[in-house]
Amino acid sequence: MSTPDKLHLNRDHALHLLRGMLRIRRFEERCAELYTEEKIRGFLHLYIGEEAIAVGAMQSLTPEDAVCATYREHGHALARGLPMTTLMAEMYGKRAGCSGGRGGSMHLFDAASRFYGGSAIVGGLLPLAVGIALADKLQGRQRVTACFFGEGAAAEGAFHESLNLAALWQLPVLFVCENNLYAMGTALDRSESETHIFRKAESYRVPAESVDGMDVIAVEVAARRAAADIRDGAGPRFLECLTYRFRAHSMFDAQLYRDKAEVEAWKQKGPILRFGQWMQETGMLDAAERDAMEADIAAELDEAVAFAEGGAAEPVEELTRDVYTEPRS
Amino acid sequence: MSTPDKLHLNRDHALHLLRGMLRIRRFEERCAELYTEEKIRGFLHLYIGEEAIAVGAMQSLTPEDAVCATYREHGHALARGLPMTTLMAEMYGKRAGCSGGRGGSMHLFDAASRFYGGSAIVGGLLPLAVGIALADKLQGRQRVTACFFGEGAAAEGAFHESLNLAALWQLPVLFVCENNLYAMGTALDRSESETHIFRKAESYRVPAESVDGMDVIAVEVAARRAAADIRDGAGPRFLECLTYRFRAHSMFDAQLYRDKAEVEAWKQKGPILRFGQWMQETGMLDAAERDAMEADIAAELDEAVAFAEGGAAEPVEELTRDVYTEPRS
Amino acid sequence: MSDAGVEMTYREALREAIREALNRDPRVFLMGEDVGRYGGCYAVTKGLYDEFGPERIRDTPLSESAFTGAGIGAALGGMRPIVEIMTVNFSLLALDQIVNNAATIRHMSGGQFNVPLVIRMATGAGKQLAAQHSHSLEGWYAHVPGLKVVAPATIRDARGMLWTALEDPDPVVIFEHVMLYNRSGPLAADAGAVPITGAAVRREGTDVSLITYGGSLFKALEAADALQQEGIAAEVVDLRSLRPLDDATIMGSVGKTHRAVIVDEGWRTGSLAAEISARIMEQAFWALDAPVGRVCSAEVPIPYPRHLEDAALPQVPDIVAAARATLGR
Amino acid sequence: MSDAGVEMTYREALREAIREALNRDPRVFLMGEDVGRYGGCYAVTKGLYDEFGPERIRDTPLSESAFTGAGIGAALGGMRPIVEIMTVNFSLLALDQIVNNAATIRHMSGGQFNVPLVIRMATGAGKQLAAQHSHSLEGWYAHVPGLKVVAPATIRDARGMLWTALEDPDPVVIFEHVMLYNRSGPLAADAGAVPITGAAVRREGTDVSLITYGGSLFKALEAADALQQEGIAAEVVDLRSLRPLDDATIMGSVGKTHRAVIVDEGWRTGSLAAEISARIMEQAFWALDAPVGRVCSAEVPIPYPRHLEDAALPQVPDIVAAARATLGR
Ligand SMILES: Cc1ncc(C[n+]2csc(CCOP(=O)(O)OP(=O)(O)O)c2C)c(N)n1
Ligand SMILES: Cc1ncc(C[n+]2csc(CCOP(=O)(O)OP(=O)(O)O)c2C)c(N)n1
Ligand SMILES: [Mg+2]
Ligand SMILES: [Mg+2]
Repeated sequence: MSTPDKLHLNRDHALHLLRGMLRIRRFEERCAELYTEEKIRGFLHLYIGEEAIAVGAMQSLTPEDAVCATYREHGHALARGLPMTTLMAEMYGKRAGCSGGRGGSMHLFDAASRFYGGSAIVGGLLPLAVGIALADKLQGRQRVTACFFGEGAAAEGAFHESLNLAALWQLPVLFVCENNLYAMGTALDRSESETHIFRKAESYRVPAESVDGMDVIAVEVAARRAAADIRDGAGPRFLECLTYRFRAHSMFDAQLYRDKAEVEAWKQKGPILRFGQWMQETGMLDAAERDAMEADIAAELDEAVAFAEGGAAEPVEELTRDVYTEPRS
Repeated sequence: MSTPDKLHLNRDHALHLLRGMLRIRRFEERCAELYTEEKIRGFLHLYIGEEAIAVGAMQSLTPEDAVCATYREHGHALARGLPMTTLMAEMYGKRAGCSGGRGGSMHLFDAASRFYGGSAIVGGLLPLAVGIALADKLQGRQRVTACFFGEGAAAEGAFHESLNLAALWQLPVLFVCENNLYAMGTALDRSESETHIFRKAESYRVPAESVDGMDVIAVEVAARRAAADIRDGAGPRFLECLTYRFRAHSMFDAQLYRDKAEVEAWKQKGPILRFGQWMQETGMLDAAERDAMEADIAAELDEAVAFAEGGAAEPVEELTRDVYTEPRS
Repeated sequence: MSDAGVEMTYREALREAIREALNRDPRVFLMGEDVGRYGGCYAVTKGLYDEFGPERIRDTPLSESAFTGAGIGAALGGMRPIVEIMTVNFSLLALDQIVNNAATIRHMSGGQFNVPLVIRMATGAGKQLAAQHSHSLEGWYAHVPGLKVVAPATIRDARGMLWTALEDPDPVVIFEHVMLYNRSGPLAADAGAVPITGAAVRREGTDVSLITYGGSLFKALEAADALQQEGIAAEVVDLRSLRPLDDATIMGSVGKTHRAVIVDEGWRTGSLAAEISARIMEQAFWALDAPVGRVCSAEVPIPYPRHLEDAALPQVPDIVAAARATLGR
Repeated sequence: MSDAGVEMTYREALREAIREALNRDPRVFLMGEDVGRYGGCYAVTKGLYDEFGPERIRDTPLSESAFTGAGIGAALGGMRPIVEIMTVNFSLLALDQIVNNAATIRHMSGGQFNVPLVIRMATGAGKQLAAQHSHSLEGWYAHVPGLKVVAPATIRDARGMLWTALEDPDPVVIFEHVMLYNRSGPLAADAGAVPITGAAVRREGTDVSLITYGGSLFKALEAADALQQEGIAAEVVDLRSLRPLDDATIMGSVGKTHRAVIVDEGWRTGSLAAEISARIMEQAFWALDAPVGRVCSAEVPIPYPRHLEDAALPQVPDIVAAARATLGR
């Protein structure tokens, strides 16, 4: 773990980070259960194991910044500050969901926090992030657009075109590649001739670094540095965060493409496990406090589920609402 | 000029190269005239100034190899050995044209020489080249697929995806980037954050080099080396050939994006000018021989034009022929 | 529809067809995202990787444009590739290759080259996958000269059309509706190849023709059952081939029933259903006793919640109502 | 059509519209390949770069997917971008962004975000540009809920629709037929904004409705002249808006004439003409005295030679013949 910085870490912030990661973990676990109960449907991609990235990176952003993510974006939404209630309602497809129930798990949106969600086309939001950043730059706003995507997306043409545009026009984009070593069942070395994704970014002259994505502090430090540079007008920055997903790609997946030992080894490096242990070792957190945190989160989750359960469905008559902009009824 | 190799250059080969470049130059000049006469229509992209690349690179290929090119591909077709007659007939849209008159200047094809022509979608043939090479590899054939494209194509997603695939699967592709500094009116530094295209290739772990594209020998040497490696099963190779087009992008173009002095300076480095002078200096070619070569080519061109003029048009009744494979009438 | 024989799912029928092709012709190979180790996103290719190995069941990086283009190239190079694109929504990333290359090369080359490529992809809604995974764009492919387009709906067709498609010298696109994969039925032991150009009458009737294809076939058959109860004898036509359309079968049916309803999961405006209606207008107008009806998807990006997704898609009661309407009931 | 005023070309009218928009709203900017220094591939934007500078007349690298996506992002970020794609054939490279993002974000986000983006592109044949530059795919765009699609045919519409499109909160795609750019006509000094949702009757008539749009409008008007000579009074409807379609105007005309011919440069199968025919079937069947006819392009990738290109496209005699046929002559 990145000790030098951690020494300066105050306890409140450490608690904030741990809580941030735990909220995601528990949210995801509950989603998995709810999927089994058929309350949630469609595709459901869990962020379990990768929590340090969203939580760490989000620390570098202000409320005015923008966030683009993928279909594996519950964690980003939570870390960005979307309430658990409307998130869960979205999982249920309810009207009170953060996307009015229209999007579901893969399409979370929130105008208030400039959260552009939720794209299920791999690589599809990179061009958008470039454009959002262009709008900020043209309007003279000192904002950052953070764009999260998996290492699988790095093979798509959209990655290439977007990195070049962002670099050429020196746009304020923070690219965050969540390299969890697999794109569905395809291991990184079966999809990329160059497996160091940050080197790809360098080939566009985008300053890039590789970070331990299991270490929330390391991610935060790198993201803060990158965001500061971006805000200074230094153009885009790129972080490759090395991580691992502990569960299946989506809900159904026999995981024939990797062996159990590998998964177990990574679990031992889990971001919550390590950070929690470190906090306990350094005396920042005792067992009772940890239990209280868990209880808090459990209560928040229960409330979110109740909110979602109790939410109204969109009336069928409104099926074609919001295809075009119209006066809302 | 790349003297070490040139010392070993025998006169016949030098004459062959010069003639190859001259044939292209004269062909292109005649096409420009014929365009003004409205014998040729549509878009017409001339290769004048860039002849050393097609001629040099083609020396590394055997008849079994394959060639993919762009809309600026008359030179490649000639260097590949397509007869001037059927090429010119294609410019005229005549039935005897190398593409049956259907394609015109931008779509030259020839099955006999595995010339896959002629694509007018920038970057569009790179994936095809990868596939052709894959077919050769799967069938255990020691063949090379050479793929020519402009530096403008390097910004397209297809470039990125194709380079990665070729590298990942170690396919026998020779990528030849004709970097003439402009994509229509867009200067390289306005389109790429990294202006050394060969460095992009390296980011896929494709061995790459930058070559003086105005020096036919330098191109030939580099291409031979690359092709030999490819044939040895070493995977793809990449050449960036630095060059310049002396004329407008297509036939109409006010060229506001570059100044005359720049064009003039490059003309002084012209591949035919330099190589011709060098041959004269070294005593390989005297003025009379050069005149004879020109006369030969002029005769060949006259014959080609006569062939095209005299060719029959496709009957209108055959409009929808060759949309699907059917027994030919 | 009532073949006696072994019971299998649509998915298994497809797999058998692929297995047979691989065994039959060494030039056949399959490539696409996660077709290998993962077993295919819809598990169609499960087990084939172990059986045939990574060369013939070839996992690709996320690069729809390049691997589809590589399929075209491999076809040009003498192979018989089957390219799998996960869903039609993602195929938009490959559409340039399919429309501008696969569909044109034969024509542009004056018949010198043909592209014996098969592209398979999933289509359609019903799994709550929302607005980027649920569309039915096969009508677009049916618009393109140079392509053949099929949509097997039955186990028999799923089993029998692939081989015919692979034997075809031109590119064939096969659409598999996601709701069909789990359907099962008997397949005769001697069920052989199935032609890819003709429609089939799946149920005979005299009062109204229900014309449909793919996932909607079983809804149309159900509707026909319901109509039977009301004394209305509906004929059900399964188009099977979307390009070319089998006008003879369509007009034969309409000539008999004098009424028609087209059921198509595409969005209504600009749907394939429109084409069929227009053809009936042109070829059977004087035989019509009522205007031809269309039952299509509502004009909305498919929403996530079950009830809205259901409402967006053609359903049995809609078909029944449309059929009744043609009879003035 | 007969406004008195200053004479200008369609190209100039577009340029004036862009200039006005740039002057009127600081959020407006234009981006695309070679729109700046080069002046636009069809010279529409000539001079604007000098007037407005590189920020607002923004040259892009060859990356249709990324710069179109960036346009979407910039629209989300508060700008009013105009994205120029050189031709509809190349737009296939950006189609994923347009269909999966621009058209869905409003809906997927439950109405929180809208995309006030204008995309302009050239379409159509007639310049002997062959199979990769000549197609008319605007019907595809008209299929997509979430998009609005217009095809200005007159100088007045070219001048007046852009502003309306820019004021629209949703994405609007504008198709400019390549054969219109050089057409000229008078434009009233006070000609203002033009709505983008309604069709216009360009010529009144009682015997047959010729329904068309874009480049085919003038062919239809010529055909109407020719029909007049034979005593047939054709009404000419210019759709102007391809999505939404103006059913009231279409049915109004057909209700009066009882006969219709649709002229559409798209390939016949799956053309927009099919949709219009189907709608007339549904909404005006009982008013028809004859089946609705279609005059479309032949189902062939557009061939290069003039005579074959002409034969592939709808021509005046074809329209006249189809109109006559509806009258049984
Ligand atoms: C364009 C596109 N192609 C394919 C898919 C199917 N798909 C969904 S997720 C995924 C893997 C993506 O891997 P990666 O980018 O590494 O992200 P991760 O899931 O590992 O977070 C694939 C292939 C898709 N959604 N979009
Ligand atoms: C996908 C695509 N976008 C745009 C164009 C229009 N276009 C034709 S040539 C060209 C410039 C290409 O430049 P480069 O690749 O450097 O080749 P060069 O013409 O310099 O040989 C452009 C933009 C096209 N044909 N295809
Ligand atoms: Mg991954
Ligand atoms: Mg160039």
